[in-house]
Amino acid sequence: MSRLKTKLPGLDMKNPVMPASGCFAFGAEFADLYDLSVLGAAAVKAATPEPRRGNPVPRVAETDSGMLNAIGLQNPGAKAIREEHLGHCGKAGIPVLANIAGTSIDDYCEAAAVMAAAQEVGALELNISCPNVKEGGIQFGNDPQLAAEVTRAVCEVSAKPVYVKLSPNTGDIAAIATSVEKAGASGLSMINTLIGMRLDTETGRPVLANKTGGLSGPAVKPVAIRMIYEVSQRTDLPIIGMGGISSVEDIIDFLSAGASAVAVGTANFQNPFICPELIGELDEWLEKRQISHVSELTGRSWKSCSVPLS
Amino acid sequence: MSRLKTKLPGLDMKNPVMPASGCFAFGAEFADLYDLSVLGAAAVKAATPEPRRGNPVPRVAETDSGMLNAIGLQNPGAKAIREEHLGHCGKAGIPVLANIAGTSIDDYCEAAAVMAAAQEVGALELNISCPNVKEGGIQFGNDPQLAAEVTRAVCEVSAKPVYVKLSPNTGDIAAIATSVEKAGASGLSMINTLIGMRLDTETGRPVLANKTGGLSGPAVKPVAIRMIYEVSQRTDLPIIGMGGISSVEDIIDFLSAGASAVAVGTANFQNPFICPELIGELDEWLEKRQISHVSELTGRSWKSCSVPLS
Amino acid sequence: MIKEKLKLAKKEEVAANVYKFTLEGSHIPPRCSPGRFLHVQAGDGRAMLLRRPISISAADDQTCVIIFRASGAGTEAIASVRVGDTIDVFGPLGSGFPLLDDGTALLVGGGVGVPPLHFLAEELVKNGIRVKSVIGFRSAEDVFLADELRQYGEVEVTTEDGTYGTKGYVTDAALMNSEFDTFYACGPKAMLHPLQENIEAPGYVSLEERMGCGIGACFACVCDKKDGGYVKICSDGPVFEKGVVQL
Amino acid sequence: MIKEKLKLAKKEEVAANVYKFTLEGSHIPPRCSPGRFLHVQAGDGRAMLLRRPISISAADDQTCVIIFRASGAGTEAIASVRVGDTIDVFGPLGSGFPLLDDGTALLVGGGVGVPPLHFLAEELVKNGIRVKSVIGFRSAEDVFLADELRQYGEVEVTTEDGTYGTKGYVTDAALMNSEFDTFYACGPKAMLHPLQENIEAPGYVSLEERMGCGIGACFACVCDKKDGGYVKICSDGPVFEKGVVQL
Ligand SMILES: Cc1cc2nc3c(=O)[nH]c(=O)nc-3n(C[C@H](O)[C@H](O)[C@H](O)COP(=O)(O)OP(=O)(O)OC[C@H]3O[C@@H](n4cnc5c(N)ncnc54)[C@H](O)[C@@H]3O)c2cc1C
Ligand SMILES: Cc1cc2nc3c(=O)[nH]c(=O)nc-3n(C[C@H](O)[C@H](O)[C@H](O)COP(=O)(O)OP(=O)(O)OC[C@H]3O[C@@H](n4cnc5c(N)ncnc54)[C@H](O)[C@@H]3O)c2cc1C
Ligand SMILES: Cc1cc2nc3c(=O)[nH]c(=O)nc-3n(C[C@H](O)[C@H](O)[C@H](O)COP(=O)(O)O)c2cc1C
Ligand SMILES: Cc1cc2nc3c(=O)[nH]c(=O)nc-3n(C[C@H](O)[C@H](O)[C@H](O)COP(=O)(O)O)c2cc1C
Ligand code: FES
Ligand code: FES
Repeated sequence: MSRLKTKLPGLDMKNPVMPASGCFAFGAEFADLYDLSVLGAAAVKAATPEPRRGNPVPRVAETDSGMLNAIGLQNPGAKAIREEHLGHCGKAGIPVLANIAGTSIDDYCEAAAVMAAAQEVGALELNISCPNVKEGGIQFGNDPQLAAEVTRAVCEVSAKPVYVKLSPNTGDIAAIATSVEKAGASGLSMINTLIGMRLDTETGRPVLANKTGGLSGPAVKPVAIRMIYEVSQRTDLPIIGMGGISSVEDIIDFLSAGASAVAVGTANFQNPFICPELIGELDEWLEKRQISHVSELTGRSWKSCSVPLS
Repeated sequence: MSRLKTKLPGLDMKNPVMPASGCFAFGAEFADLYDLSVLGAAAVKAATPEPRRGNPVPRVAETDSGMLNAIGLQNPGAKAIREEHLGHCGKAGIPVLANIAGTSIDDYCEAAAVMAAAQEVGALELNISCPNVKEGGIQFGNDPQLAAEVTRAVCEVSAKPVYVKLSPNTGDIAAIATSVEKAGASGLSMINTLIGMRLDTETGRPVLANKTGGLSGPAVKPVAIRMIYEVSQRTDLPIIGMGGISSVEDIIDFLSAGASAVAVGTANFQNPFICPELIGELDEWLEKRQISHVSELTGRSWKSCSVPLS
Repeated sequence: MIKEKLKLAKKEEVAANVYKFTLEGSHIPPRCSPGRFLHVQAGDGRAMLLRRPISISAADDQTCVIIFRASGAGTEAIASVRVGDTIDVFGPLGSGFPLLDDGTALLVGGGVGVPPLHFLAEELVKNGIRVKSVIGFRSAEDVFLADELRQYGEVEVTTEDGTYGTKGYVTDAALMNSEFDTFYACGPKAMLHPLQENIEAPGYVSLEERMGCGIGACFACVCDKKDGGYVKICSDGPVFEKGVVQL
Repeated sequence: MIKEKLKLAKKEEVAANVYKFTLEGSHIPPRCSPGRFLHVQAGDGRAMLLRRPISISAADDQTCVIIFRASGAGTEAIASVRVGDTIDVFGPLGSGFPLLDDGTALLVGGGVGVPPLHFLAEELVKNGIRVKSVIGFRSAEDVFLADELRQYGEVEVTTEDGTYGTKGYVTDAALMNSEFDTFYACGPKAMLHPLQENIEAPGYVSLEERMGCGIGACFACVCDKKDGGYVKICSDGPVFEKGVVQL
């Protein structure tokens, strides 16, 4: 499977496939199902400086080919995560992409400093795009200035490379991307969830206690693909692509759009074995087409000199 | 069916259901299938001042619970539309909501003046959100200032009320909405399509000749619902809601979110008889629950004093 | 835990819109026990992404029974599966009811909370426990599992409209009982709350919540504990000892 | 035009991944004629919204035949429908082939462009026309309808790899013929182009394009005309007289 080896800033990966933040907790539950060491990396649940209780339930709702979540960044706090929760990934020898959230720049920096100091952590993933908390988070994702500020501040306190996780809830995602690139980001993760809502038809009231939630799953894939297509042509940063991946064809599409690695979120709920399955299928897909390395696919949707594949 | 009667600026409707712009052309094709006079109104295809040829094919692609289109505003030009194409709706006696597009403020005004002068036209629908043409259109939809300018200019040349069709491809749709409200809009249509892309997995190339297209269908419904929920609480304008409607429950949800009428787009392709079917089902839905008028549903997702329904 | 396609061997409509599915497979999930559940895929999984949690109502090495109400798009799709076709299930998930090994038990269930009690009654009786069940439904046409439960002991049925058994709510009927050592209850929070607050004997409650993963990884299904902290219903539960969770 | 659920009465795999469906209904779309198509719903229509255009390959008052290759998610879902179940179709749509009423005809089809030619041959022969068909496939396992077409006249089959009939492209074989009054062709643009440009006799070409509505309302399927202007393939076509459209 050497054709799958993928090296990105801070992430030395056997393959370009990882579970997405918030859909894998810290790996303990999945370690009961399969050997985590097959994964390229693991994007773990968002860490905030202090423990957070999250939102009231219901926290999830189904939509056509998608789902809404409003977990609200429940987590035991950065310190507890570092000390008690990274063992499963550590033991498996896979690099952790540590998702960082907060409601102010200080918050982000505090959580970032704690997580960056963990040995298991290969890189940070700055979540400036969580739609599910009252304040903080998402407004950073819709303002190039603010996004750059928080990125710069976090890069200063982090010895590890910083990926910025972009929000699709913006009119000009490339502007945010180029702005955080200048501010020192080493990579991008995209996309986080689209803000959405589901109502109970009989009562007319929102299903989620938080009212709005983040839309994920195959429904958002076309949005993710076009954003990666656009951003990958406007920055030099490597992109971890996500948004509705549930098949090997989806992975190929994200790479073709411009991603260098991918994350699988919602699909883990439908099929908890999906990450190892997709890694196997990705290798077969490449082998069948005699593609010597997965990185050849990156950006072929727009690269004019792309390798003819068939 | 008097419980369905809906009166909005310029649109005196038997019921709050109309086909959405671009999915119904000017009605001729549907007039072969059913009696157009059952419709509340008809949002017809976008008119530009000059005829437009549109984009190369392929112009549509399927996505999970959605579709992408990049028609590119093909139309015979405002004058030809007014003179040759409004007869079917006119004969049926249903008010036309005339969709207006352009690449500059002058363009919009020119098309608006022509269409507003048509007797069949009840109101204009200012499309500042078409993602499928190279220049013009969508940038107006992502900038409160520009959106207000074009609205103001069009209102000046139009004797008929102006609805502004908002783009979901923006980080703050309420800002656009309040801005066009101040500029003189009489109503809002929302949402237009989300920008998306589909790749051919084997070749890695975009399926659509235009590369990107507009995402519509049930996949986008949660995005539409939350935007209408938000905007309806921030403006006093009536809202025509759309985005993925394909069942009577969907209609109820859009009304509950804050819409006063709804438009059905993509679903016409799957079931060309859907508009009359939904109108019948809507009446039954209300009757079964003894709701005396459909307008009681508008905004009940957020109205604190909403009528208890069950 | 396994993810497997099980064959629908038998399908019965046991009450209005309530289906009993007997599933078969070479890999019937091991460790099925009363109170645990299967996470069931609805339809082809393309339009409906989330699995539906359904309790195990009976199980042996070759078969496994679920009973569910077709009440929404997903359960309706599951109900439309034809005999001979397969259903994609993941499980068994969660922790089950701890089983008494002597004494008497009161089982309380409302609507679709009744299915796990059937499995529970069977296992308790195997352990030599005397079992009484109090189960509640809306109306006569909704009643199911009453006869099956009678195999294991006394059964009292309540219906809200009085068309079958005692008229009234299952909680009221349940609270009239006092001669038991342990109670076991399954149903909506509104039903569990008065039981947890008013029954003096020890007991267990089984909760429902909307779920994502079903295995404790997504934090969709948390519930506050009375003493602070929280539990995840899918993996720490769905069964909790009386007094642990806030209802 | 109707939108109707037709019953799948008979299902045959006539070549590798190519299915022949005989559909039955009390409302078989009237006015089925060669070259017209049905707009077929794939799956339950929740994840896949767009209908698939499939040509009518034969029809009478009670039945209607379609032949299609399962080549993508939608056609695979249609191929998985079981005998006795129903398929939601809308049609017949489009305009068909104008039928000669004397003389001789050359029919040219490639792959899934062959099905409408079967219906066409039947109708032409009824009109007293002498028919020759030239049909092309990739390989022997892909060949279908060759025997059926032989009922109506001479048939020449080409395969790209030479495993059946003449080795080569269907266009080359077709262009070797000159003894006919009218040609009728159906297939991808790349096949139609050389025919339209090189055949001197009058003729008709049937085009494919990705469709939305199928009735002329969405402008998904436009094609430029040679003399300026455009046509909509779904409603103005799919059949056009030679020389009208740019290929
Ligand atoms: C541990 C557990 C065991 C259960 N056992 C049974 C059983 O044995 N028999 C039975 O009939 N029902 C049981 N339920 C309830 C069952 O899961 C829901 O009725 C079902 O999920 C509703 O799905 P739907 O497609 O009909 O509804 P929809 O409204 O279409 O569902 C939309 C989403 O909401 C979720 N949802 C809706 N209602 C509930 C609910 N009450 N609980 C959890 N999720 C819900 C669905 O799973 C889905 O994700 C159980 C629930 C839990 C948590
Ligand atoms: C007028 C007409 C008649 C046809 N008759 C036949 C026939 O008799 N037998 C047969 O096998 N095929 C026929 N086709 C082609 C058939 O429509 C496509 O093979 C089919 O739509 C592919 O769907 P899919 O789900 O397999 O592919 P997917 O790739 O999953 O389809 C995705 C989308 O692209 C569209 N699409 C993909 N390929 C084509 C294509 N070649 N033409 C039009 N749309 C396409 C699909 O309809 C769908 O909307 C005809 C096409 C047209 C336009
Ligand atoms: C239940 C759930 C929880 C999530 N939590 C987080 C989170 O804590 N931090 C974050 O950056 N993204 C979070 N996400 C977003 C995902 O990481 C991912 O960006 C998004 O879901 C799109 O991918 P998908 O369609 O494969 O799920 C969460 C998503 C889901 C469904
Ligand atoms: C094929 C197609 C063409 C469209 N053309 C227009 C248009 O000309 N003007 C416009 O304002 N919206 C246009 N739209 C957007 C629809 O009017 C509608 O806002 C959108 O599709 C969401 O609704 P739906 O999900 O019900 O389709 C078009 C949509 C489709 C699918
Ligand atoms: S459902 Fe995911 S934690 Fe319980
Ligand atoms: S498919 Fe809609 S116009 Fe032809």
